[in-house]
Amino acid sequence: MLPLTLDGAIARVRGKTLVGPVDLQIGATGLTIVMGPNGSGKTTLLRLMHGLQRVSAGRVDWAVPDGVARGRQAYVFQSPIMMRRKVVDNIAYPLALHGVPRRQARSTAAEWAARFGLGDALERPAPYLSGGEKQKLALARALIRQPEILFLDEPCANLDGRAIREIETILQQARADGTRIVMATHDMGQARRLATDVVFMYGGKVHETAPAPAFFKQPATAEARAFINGDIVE
Amino acid sequence: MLPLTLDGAIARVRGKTLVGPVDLQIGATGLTIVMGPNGSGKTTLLRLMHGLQRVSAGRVDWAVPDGVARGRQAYVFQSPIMMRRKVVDNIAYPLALHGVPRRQARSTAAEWAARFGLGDALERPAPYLSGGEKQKLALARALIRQPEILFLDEPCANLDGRAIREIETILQQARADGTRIVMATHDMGQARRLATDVVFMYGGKVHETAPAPAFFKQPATAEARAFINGDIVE
Amino acid sequence: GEIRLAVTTSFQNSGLSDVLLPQIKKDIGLDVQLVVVGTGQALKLGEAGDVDAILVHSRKAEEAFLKAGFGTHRREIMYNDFILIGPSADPAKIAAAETAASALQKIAATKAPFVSRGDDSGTHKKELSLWQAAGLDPATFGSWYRAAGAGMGATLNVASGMDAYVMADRASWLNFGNKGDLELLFAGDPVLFNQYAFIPVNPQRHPHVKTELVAQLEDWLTGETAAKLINGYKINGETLFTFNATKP
Amino acid sequence: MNDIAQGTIEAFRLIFTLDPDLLEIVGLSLRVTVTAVLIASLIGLPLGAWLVINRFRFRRQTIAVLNALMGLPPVVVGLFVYMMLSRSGPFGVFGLLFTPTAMIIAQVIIITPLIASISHQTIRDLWADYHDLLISLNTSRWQRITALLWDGRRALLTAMLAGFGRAIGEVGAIMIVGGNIDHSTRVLTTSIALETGKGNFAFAMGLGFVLIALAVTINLLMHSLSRTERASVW
Amino acid sequence: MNDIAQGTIEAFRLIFTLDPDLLEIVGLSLRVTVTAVLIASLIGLPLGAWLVINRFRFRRQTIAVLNALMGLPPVVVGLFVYMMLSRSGPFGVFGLLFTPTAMIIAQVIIITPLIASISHQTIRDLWADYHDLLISLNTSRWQRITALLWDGRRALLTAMLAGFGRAIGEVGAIMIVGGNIDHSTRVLTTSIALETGKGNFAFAMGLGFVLIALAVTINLLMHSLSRTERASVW
Ligand SMILES: Nc1ncnc2c1ncn2[C@@H]1O[C@H](COP(=O)(O)OP(=O)(O)OP(=O)(O)O)[C@@H](O)[C@H]1O
Ligand SMILES: Nc1ncnc2c1ncn2[C@@H]1O[C@H](COP(=O)(O)OP(=O)(O)OP(=O)(O)O)[C@@H](O)[C@H]1O
Ligand SMILES: [Mg+2]
Ligand SMILES: [Mg+2]
Ligand SMILES: O=S(=O)([O-])[O-]
Repeated sequence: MLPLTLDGAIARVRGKTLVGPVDLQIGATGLTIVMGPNGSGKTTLLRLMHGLQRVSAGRVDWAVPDGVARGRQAYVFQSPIMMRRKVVDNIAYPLALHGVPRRQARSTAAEWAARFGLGDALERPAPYLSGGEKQKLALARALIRQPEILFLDEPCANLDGRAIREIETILQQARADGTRIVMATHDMGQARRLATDVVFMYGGKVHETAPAPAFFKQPATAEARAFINGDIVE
Repeated sequence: MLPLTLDGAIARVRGKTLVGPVDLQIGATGLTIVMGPNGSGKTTLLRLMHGLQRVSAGRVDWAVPDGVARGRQAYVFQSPIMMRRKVVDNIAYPLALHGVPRRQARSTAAEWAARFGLGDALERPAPYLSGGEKQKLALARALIRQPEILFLDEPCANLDGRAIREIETILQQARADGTRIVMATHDMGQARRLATDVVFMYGGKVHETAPAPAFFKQPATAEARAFINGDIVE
Repeated sequence: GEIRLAVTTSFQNSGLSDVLLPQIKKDIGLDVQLVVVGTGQALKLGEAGDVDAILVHSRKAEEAFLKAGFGTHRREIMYNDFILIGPSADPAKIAAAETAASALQKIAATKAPFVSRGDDSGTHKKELSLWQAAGLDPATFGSWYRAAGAGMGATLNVASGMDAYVMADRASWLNFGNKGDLELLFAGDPVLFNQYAFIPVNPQRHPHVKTELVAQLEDWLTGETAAKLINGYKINGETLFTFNATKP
Repeated sequence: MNDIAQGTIEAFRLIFTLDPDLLEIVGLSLRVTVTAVLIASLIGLPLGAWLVINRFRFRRQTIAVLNALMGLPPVVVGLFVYMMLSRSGPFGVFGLLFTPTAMIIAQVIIITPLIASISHQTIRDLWADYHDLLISLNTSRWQRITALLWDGRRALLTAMLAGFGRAIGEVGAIMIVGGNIDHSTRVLTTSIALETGKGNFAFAMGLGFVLIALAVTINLLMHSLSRTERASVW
Repeated sequence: MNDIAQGTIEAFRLIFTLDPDLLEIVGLSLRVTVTAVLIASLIGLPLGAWLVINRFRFRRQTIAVLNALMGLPPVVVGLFVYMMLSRSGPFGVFGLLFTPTAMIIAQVIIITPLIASISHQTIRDLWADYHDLLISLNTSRWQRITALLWDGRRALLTAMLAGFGRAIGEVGAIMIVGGNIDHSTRVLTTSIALETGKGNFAFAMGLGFVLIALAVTINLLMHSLSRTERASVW
């Protein structure tokens, strides 16, 4: 279904342009990290690609028909969305949607929960989880579908050091198994560890795109340089 | 109103102990960082101190009557709570509660918003802010009351590098002005930069407390050691 | 001034009030506010002093009302008559009956559906007395006898919906719009006479009632203008009411 | 006043002597109303959800009209159903007029907009939570509706109970289409109207108290059932 | 059937000839109902909010009873108000029986539980969002109630409109306490009942259509007003 091509894509809400115009291609392989200051449009860009944000102008195209593409993606939201169900039922939900019998869906979900350190929480109502546990649930729920492309919006923001490491391993594994990953993060260390290429957002526009090594060594723009150093970006 | 003394304090929900028993004293000065793996009870501990979580057993006592203490605290939640109002009205709300006239409350709120980089967002509905902008709003709303003690639950999780630095400066400033800060974070760098002392949570209990330098140099327990190294804590 | 008069649904449905009230207003400047309720409720309203007078057609209940001291006196104003209505096919052949009693006997014999008011109103009480006169007891009837428990209009609607026999006062029937397949089949037996009477509420019990105005109204209702209007009131060319008030 | 006292006594007498006429009337009231509520819920609940998840041209207007239909005057509904079911009406051949079925039809028409409207409002808030997730998971319309109805089921109970309340207390419509025929279509409300017309205020009040007691009992029952459920499922 | 067509024609005739009797009746209907809705909202909305924010011993039971009271049979309410206002009742001296005031009182009793109940449900969801924040800000009860009512105002409109619908279509109670006196207490619903009793179905239907048109207009009006508001305030 890849590459994903954005061609002059603009996200506009009530007359206000949030992001764009964006020209960008997400190729078939790699792990793209989206970086940029708060409010620069990372979330909006990911939502635009995933089809959650309406394209006000320009185009967002998959290599396959849209309907096909929609079924093969997964998305982890910046603030995890918990269904008012038990943890196991939350994780099993995408399987249930695909008609997997309840018993089997639940047992698969239990395995995934265990991989993300939620093994003890299976029967607890998801809305009562701790912040980090919610992020883990969201990750498990996204990965259980074994999507071809996975969008992650700061998925490790509330995780402890060990969990971050474990999840990075799982993500590397998924990538090795052929899942294309596009991820927004503020964690510079994580970006360095995972990225093959970087999209740097600034003021609602894609300000710079580059392969990761080049970006981290020598960003092309002053803004990206300042950003990497944690300086004031103006 | 300090010290705050927890004496065998337990938080129990529907028969399940989330945190405790906790014996802990938060002295008059310093900046306490609460650390620990996901689900170890950091949030619950902070809520217990702030009075948001009912004390099921034991005691949580201020040096002043509870009623007085309640008015002098502020809390920044792990997932920021946005009132369905404009940004400026969100930040002005605590002032409005204290009977500050609307016009004055809004202008003070505008100043605080600017300090947190929300100067452009004043008239936007708060629920539509980006993840990082929401956290900034929550911080501004908490600090505008100039509380004597400020609880922060991973307030920088979604912030970019520059914002983190700026907010750390604001927090140091507040501390210099006499605000006692208790903060949960997963960001080891931030903990090192800010902490005067550390509370390490593990499995719903306070596992270790220590002055910051000692804790980061040589944690007393194996679990804290593993945690600092991002190792598997078991 | 204005006074309140409790009347029964059959009186209101006749449409006579639309003729009388404007004339009363013109002649003696009185606003008569009609409170239209069931017979029992009308008597209750008088009893409680919530209206200044009542106009009903249920002699026994009226006498009990007076006896208990709720009213000052009873003044007969006019009468009309009850009629038997039924499906135009007339399966019980009551159109050929000699008397009301025999008509009812025919209905009972064929067990053709019959709808009763079933609400203890003046009309209902009359109907029960007719069954008794025919030597029959509705309590023993089967499901062909249906007690609707409703006002005259609602009961006629039920009868029209079920193609059933029903007893009504002539005025209600003539003014009734939802006739469906129903027809007037039997009338004219003197036992079907339906007397309306006016009873002022007793000011000794309820000092606030407007006795003066009520007296004016009573005078007017028993006077010549009223006589002319009542006797002259026609629907489809038929006279409905006969004025029979006597000068005091 | 006195009638109220007498009414209370009358109510107790009726209930404790298990007056057979009363039992018949109460039984029919319940049968008609419960059936109507079930049918109306089957239509109204999904309709409410459907209106939430679909964006179409005259959506706001449709919702406004639905809200307005909450105020369908019962007498008009009664008349309408009467005309439909009357011998000379289009459904006359079924001979439904003056049967409990006719009363059920009238009640369904009256309470479906109410149930749909309250359910719409309830579901709307849940959809605000779930929207991104369910869109992201590429759910079909029907899957969205079922997820929302299922996870909102406890709140939807209020919608059903509101419908029940409205239906069991209704008199204008069922008087017209049921005819209040003794031993056939007489229910509590029509009996109350009848006794009121007869001037038997105490007896009418007594029946009224029975009706209110019935409604309160059913509500308490449903609430405690749904609470039990909360403890076990969650 | 034919009556329905004739009713439609009748409705148009009534509206377009501005029949003065109709105008008087519509005017009174609106006056009575709008007044009743305002009074009931003044009681019901804060009551609903109050029930949300307070935890007391028989809270659930109170809410269940409130829900049950949504089903207060109008005839019983009518009877009750009649007994209170009757000359031989406790408030007889005020001479309110058979006046619009009496009708307002009856409608207020009927719709207050409905408004309180729907408002309770609406506010409950908002409170789930706001709870932690408002507790943390040490708000008084009254401050909580006002914040919830204000921020939930658009949703609360549904509660008020439901009350309006119920009240404008109600006939059982106002027939008893108003008496349906021509040029004094005759409103749309009582006129419809009257015409139905005369078997004038077409005319009754015509009035019914007028009533429904009225309700739809008011709902559209309120919805578009509240939408305007959304654009400007937010
Ligand atoms: N209301 C509740 N009901 C049941 N369990 C709860 C509830 N609230 C919290 N928990 C559980 O209590 C434990 C401690 O939660 P808490 O939120 O305090 O963790 P935390 O240390 O803040 O974690 P994180 O770093 O992920 O935010 C978690 O396992 C959580 O699932
Ligand atoms: N629905 C909306 N209406 C108005 N403005 C919006 C809306 N959604 C987002 N915005 C604004 O658009 C800008 C980009 O938002 P976005 O969430 O994409 O930022 P981000 O890069 O993800 O930020 P963060 O790092 O804080 O998550 C922000 O300034 C935000 O306030
Ligand atoms: Mg974002
Ligand atoms: Mg936490
Ligand atoms: O006048 S009646 O109450 O019999 O209609």
